Amino acid sequence: MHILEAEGLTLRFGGIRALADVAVAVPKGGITAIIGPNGAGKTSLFNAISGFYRPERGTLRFDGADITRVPAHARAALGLARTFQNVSLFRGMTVLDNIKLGGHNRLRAGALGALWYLGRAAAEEARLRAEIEREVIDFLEIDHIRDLPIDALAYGLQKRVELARALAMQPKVLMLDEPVAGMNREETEDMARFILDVQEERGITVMLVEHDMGLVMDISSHVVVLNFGQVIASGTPAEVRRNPAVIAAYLGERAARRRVA
Amino acid sequence: MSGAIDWLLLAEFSLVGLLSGGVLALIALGFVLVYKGTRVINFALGEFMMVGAYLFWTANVFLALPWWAALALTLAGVAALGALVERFVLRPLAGQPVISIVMATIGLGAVLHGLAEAVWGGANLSLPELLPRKPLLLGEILLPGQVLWSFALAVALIAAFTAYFRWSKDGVSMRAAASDPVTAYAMGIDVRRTQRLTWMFAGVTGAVAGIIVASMTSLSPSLGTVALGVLAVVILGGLDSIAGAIVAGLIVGLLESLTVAFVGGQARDLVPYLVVLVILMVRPYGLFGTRDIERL
Amino acid sequence: MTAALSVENLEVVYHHTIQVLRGLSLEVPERGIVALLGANGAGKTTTLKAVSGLLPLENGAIGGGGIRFRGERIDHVAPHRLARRGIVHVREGRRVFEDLTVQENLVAAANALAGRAAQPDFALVYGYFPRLAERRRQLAGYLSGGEQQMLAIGRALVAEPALMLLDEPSLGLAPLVVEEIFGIIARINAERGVAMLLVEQNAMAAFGIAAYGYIMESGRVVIDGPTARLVNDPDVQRFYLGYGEQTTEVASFRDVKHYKRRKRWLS
Amino acid sequence: MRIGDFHASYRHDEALFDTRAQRVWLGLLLAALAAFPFVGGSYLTYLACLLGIHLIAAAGLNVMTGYTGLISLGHAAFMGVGCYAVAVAERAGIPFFLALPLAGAASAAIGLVVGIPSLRIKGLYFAVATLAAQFVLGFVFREWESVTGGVRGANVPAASLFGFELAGDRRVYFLIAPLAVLMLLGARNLFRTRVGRAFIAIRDRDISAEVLGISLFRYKLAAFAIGSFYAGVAGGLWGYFFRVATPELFGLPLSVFYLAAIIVGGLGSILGTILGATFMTLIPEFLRALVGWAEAFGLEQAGVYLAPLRQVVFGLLIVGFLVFEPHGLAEMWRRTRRFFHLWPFRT
Amino acid sequence: LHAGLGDWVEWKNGQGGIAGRKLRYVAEDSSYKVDQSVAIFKKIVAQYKPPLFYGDSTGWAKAIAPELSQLGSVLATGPSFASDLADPAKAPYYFMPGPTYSGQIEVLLEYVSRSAAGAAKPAVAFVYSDTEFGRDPIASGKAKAAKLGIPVVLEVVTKPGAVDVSAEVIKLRRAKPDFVIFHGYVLAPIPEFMRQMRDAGMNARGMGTIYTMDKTTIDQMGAAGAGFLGVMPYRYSFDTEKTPTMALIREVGSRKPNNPWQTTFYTQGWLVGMIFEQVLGRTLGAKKELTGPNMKAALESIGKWDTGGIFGVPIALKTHSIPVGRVYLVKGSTIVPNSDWITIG
Ligand SMILES: Nc1ncnc2c1ncn2[C@@H]1O[C@H](COP(=O)(O)OP(=O)(O)OP(=O)(O)O)[C@@H](O)[C@H]1O
Ligand SMILES: Nc1ncnc2c1ncn2[C@@H]1O[C@H](COP(=O)(O)OP(=O)(O)OP(=O)(O)O)[C@@H](O)[C@H]1O
Ligand SMILES: [Mg+2]
Ligand SMILES: [Mg+2]
Repeated sequence: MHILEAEGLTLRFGGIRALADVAVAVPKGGITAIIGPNGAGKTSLFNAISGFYRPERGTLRFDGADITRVPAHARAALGLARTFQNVSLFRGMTVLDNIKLGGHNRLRAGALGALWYLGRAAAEEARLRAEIEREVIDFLEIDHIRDLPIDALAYGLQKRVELARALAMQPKVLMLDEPVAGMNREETEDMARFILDVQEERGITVMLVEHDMGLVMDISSHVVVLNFGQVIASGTPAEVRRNPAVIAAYLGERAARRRVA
Repeated sequence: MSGAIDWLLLAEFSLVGLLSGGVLALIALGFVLVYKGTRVINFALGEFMMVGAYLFWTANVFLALPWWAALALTLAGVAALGALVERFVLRPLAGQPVISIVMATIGLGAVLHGLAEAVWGGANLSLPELLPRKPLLLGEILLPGQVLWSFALAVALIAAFTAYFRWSKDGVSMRAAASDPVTAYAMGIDVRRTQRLTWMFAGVTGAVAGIIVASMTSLSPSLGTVALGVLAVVILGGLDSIAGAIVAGLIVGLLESLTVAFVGGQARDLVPYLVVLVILMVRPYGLFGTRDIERL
Repeated sequence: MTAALSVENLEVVYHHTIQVLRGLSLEVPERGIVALLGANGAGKTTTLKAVSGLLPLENGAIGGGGIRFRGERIDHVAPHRLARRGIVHVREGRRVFEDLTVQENLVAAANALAGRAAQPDFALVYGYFPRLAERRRQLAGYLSGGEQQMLAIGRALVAEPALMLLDEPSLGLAPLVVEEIFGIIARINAERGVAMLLVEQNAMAAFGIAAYGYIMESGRVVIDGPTARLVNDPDVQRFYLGYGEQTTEVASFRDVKHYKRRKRWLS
Repeated sequence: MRIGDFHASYRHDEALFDTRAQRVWLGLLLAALAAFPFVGGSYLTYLACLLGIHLIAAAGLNVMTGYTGLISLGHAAFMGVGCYAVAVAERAGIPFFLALPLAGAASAAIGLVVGIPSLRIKGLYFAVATLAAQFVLGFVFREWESVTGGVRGANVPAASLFGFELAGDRRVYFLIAPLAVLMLLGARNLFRTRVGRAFIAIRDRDISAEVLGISLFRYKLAAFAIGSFYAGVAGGLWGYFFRVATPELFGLPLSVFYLAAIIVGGLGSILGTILGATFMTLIPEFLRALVGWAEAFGLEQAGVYLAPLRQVVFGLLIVGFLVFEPHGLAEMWRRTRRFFHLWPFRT
Repeated sequence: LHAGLGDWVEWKNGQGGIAGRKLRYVAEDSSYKVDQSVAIFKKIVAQYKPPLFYGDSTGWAKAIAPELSQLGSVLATGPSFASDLADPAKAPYYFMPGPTYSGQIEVLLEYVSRSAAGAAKPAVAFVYSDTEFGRDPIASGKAKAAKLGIPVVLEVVTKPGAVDVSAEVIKLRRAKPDFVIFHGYVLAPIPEFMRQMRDAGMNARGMGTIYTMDKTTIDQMGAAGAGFLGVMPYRYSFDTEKTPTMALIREVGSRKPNNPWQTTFYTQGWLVGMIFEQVLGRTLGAKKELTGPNMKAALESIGKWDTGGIFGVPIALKTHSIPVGRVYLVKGSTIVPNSDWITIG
């Protein structure tokens, strides 16, 4: 069963075709990796799915419903969460508030209630706080940095906070754009462990854009390869790795050969 | 009245309006230069204009120097002022949010305004005419001389600056420094120098505009308020587009003239602003402004 | 022979309060490539910023120790002067001038030649990176990640550096491009004799081209040595190369997930 | 000495005034506010009223500009809307406790309209666009004579409650001060909830906020509505206080005054709003004292230079603050406080 | 102004004060900001309890009007000649030291009307600023023109500091007025208007109101000012007709260095002092308290009062204003009377 299906997505910037008739089907509950050369359109695909870019053509189905015309913020409310290639945390807030922001759509307080902070507004804030502490902060082991401003965090921790914020959204599909870029082996292992837990224990479908082939090949169940905005291959990691087109456009001989499991 | 005369009137208003956009473009240029070099709107531009005009008055009227010597002195003076401002206000603020820097220029404006009033007094002074007044008669249509000449001056200055930014190495360095100062340093660009240069240019164009405006009206510490009205021109053209300044200047000049003609002087500021706002809704970075690259 | 770069007991503090480097020492020989590895937040970027003089621009300050370039102290030289003397920093995250074209980015970098007799040699850059030549008139902001990295390195080349500081050149790049860029870095080093200090997370790639390596942790160096020796160090193998317990093979990420390991070098 | 905060529950951790000491201080503060006009004398009461109005308006601007990042150069015009609204409401016989919310609502409604371009126009372009709002509203104040009295302005009758006229500074004080306290508290509360977080997220990076589920349309407009509601109430109070509404009162200089107040105080900080507005309200007093001394020391002409001097000092203070304390008075306060761990307020 | 009133107080105290009492003059600068000037007013009233107050702008006058009525102990005045301030019913404790702006326009229109030799009355155009100052007298001015049978061919509204007036001049050129009445400006953009009108070959005459007609301002106009006409309620300090008060003003004023002649403001300050003297003298003379109503009565009792030459005719303050003025002509570098004293309404 597919939780997310894209059909014929086409997106152009001036003369550049970022996406050309892209069709992707994401199986529910798995880890789907999107790989491809720089500028192939991976981030653009994520942007199109999360509603930040409006494709010229194509349809998007999510969890059985057509979401092609749904605005970005409403897609998030439906259960599409993501992290960003260039960390995009809110620097004016503490770590905790950043994570709380993920719970935004599950709260109901309006501006008036917020002004007086009485009754429901206060109660739901407290509930959200408890839930975040339990399910996100403890899980990702970031309790010690809760009250720090974002600027004080090392890059790896920032990425983890981004993941925390996305998890606080209680998503059905989690899209991770280069979650381990700039991390060394050890930190990558930590992140891999979180991603696997999210998928296996919480049943959240994961989509992953990543250039670390070690990670992609080890943890994903399904790989889609983009090049020049087009899908050039898809299948299991093992299939994709042997595909000559993928090797020529993306992997290169060395990476393809390395560590054949 | 017959239809024919109405057309003539319309043509006259339009032409005068278009041309008087020259002064607007000249002032707008001052805004654009600073924005291009530092990504800030210089709300003290009006006061730069005012100080420039006062310096010119002092040299030309008070000290009775010939106009070219007075002009040279004035330009040197405002360039120095620009450099000082860069050194003591803008440089320490590097890295602060834009709004803080904008506010600092507002504060700077107040300081210059106050100082000018303390030094030269609050009364109105008048400057001699610099631009030839001889009007040009096109049939029935009369084009005031100073309007024509200020238009020509604006076009010339704008062309010069466009070329400078596009092709000179300093111009490219200035743009690079504005785009990412830290990297610019790492590439061997003396960012302080480029920023100082930016503010010196701003002072110089401001002073030229100020002298022209003051010679058309009168010189008082509040001369600078005209600059605020020109912001409509600047955003219409695009904050960082030099060529946009002239095009938008023409458009707004035309709009103002037609507003005066058919609506009334009380709406003179308003109509252009509203039109600009509508255009901006369609083109959020003005007609020629570079759009920010927004990628996630 | 003096080293191209030598850093002795460097201490760096941000905002007068946050100490990041605590007595770091390292050396880059003339014409050599040296790799600098370390966890996130160890202070690698900070080290490079200290060398290239960018530190004060980010509210950091050198609190102790010294930096020498070809024997001369350079701790308090302004960054643009350092660039003009041949120390060029390719910053983390590419940092191209987005609203300048590719060609203008190179022209801007030619500022580093001020005071030198040399003329900027753009053809050289386009020779190493033919892809940039095709995109000469395009705004750099719209280049792909790999192209931007190429531009960043190309920009540094225009400056005819004696010492290049490269901060994670492989960050976010496709495997093929990483290979290509590392190849070019090695070529630049070999053909033009540029000394390089290379900060990298991709330890495998870094060890592939560097002769000597430093591994840092919390602001100081914990292991260093010729790369040939480092690749055989069991700790390096486990934490930087990803070898599994008891094996000399890279472990699968699936296998490492259920036990948590924390490496801490005692020093 | 307090070494750390220990909290029994998350709810407690989220409380605004969480220790007994803080509550005691708060009580004392309120008592002092209530006693002020009886102790302070008429001129100080006048100043306190003015400050109350400035506080409310500045808090509104800080919600828009400091927290949400929408730079507004038209705040004074929104105040004007509130002031005229009160004038009109009083003419229609509506009592002040309805007229003030109405003033806020009228201003908020207009704020919504002005806020719409913010969805497409960003940064400094938008700041200039709000300048258009300043000019347009000024134009309306001048030209819509039947309602605003045109350039001559409109008079505002005194607020009255059951026939008891709230005329004179001391009585108006008791209208202004409680409202100011309440509205500041409201603004503070806002940022403990999802609404406030959404605002800050939009300020920091609106496009990623949207992808995270925040409707830019709704929240940018909400920020405008709240900010201009505050301005409207402040404007209404202004009307009851000065009893007159003329177009030139609500011009660009006043907008700039508020911007200066929140920047000097600290953007995105309620404490900053309080400190900044207080500071800006007191500058003229300070200057007057300065000139007084100068004259006392025989500088007869000091008075003549007061006007330019005031400008220079105003400008220098702003520039100086930005250069030496870019995060505003609030940050200065926090730093001082770090020395005194004992201090009972949590920020 | 400050100088005028200050010098008067000094001089008067030198003469022994009013009814044996010394005067104290407290001054503060408000930089023409309404909230500032209101604040100053409140502070000075609270601190010194003065019987008389000289304030600044129209905005100030309006803002304190309710306060003033309520206080009932201060008599205030200011440089604003806005028509609705001169209304003893609405603003009982406010008066103005000259004719209202409407009055000034009426004087000009009277002059225009009288200047017509033949039957056809000359055409006028109004050019005024989009401010309260500018708009104040326009409606009544038009009514007056209609009454006198003077055609008003054009009305032009501009910003107060307008820079570019070429479009407006086009309109003026087409409308062909004989007189152009400027109001609501001090100086700019009047000279540019005049210059452009000359450039365009028009020979309409420009006319101005009190604050334009100060010598300093006229000097600034330079060549463009030649032939300019304007209404002025007071004599100039350099007036060739010698009068006692003007002589005194000249003498006191020129005690300061570099002060060969005095400005309109100076004269106005002096005049205000004299009116205050009358009010105080009359109130205290009648052995009454210095309360608002008493001072108001005293003020209104001033009639047929000879100012010693500031005005060419005796004046009254019944209406809380002084409806007198005459038209002056700019001739070379000086300003000469060009009409008799005209009393309005
Ligand atoms: N907002 C935009 N405006 C113009 N062009 C864009 C925009 N966003 C993306 N592009 C272009 O679309 C193409 C695809 O970009 P995208 O960011 O999707 O690549 P990617 O596959 O994520 O690459 P990388 O691996 O480097 O992150 C690129 O050529 C890029 O320059
Ligand atoms: N401008 C700054 N102000 C304050 N702290 C900073 C600043 N820059 C870096 N730091 C802090 O200094 C520490 C070292 O940072 P640095 O960027 O040098 O690490 P790094 O080794 O390059 O890490 P990474 O692998 O993430 O690039 C980090 O904890 C970081 O938070
Ligand atoms: Mg990408
Ligand atoms: Mg780094």
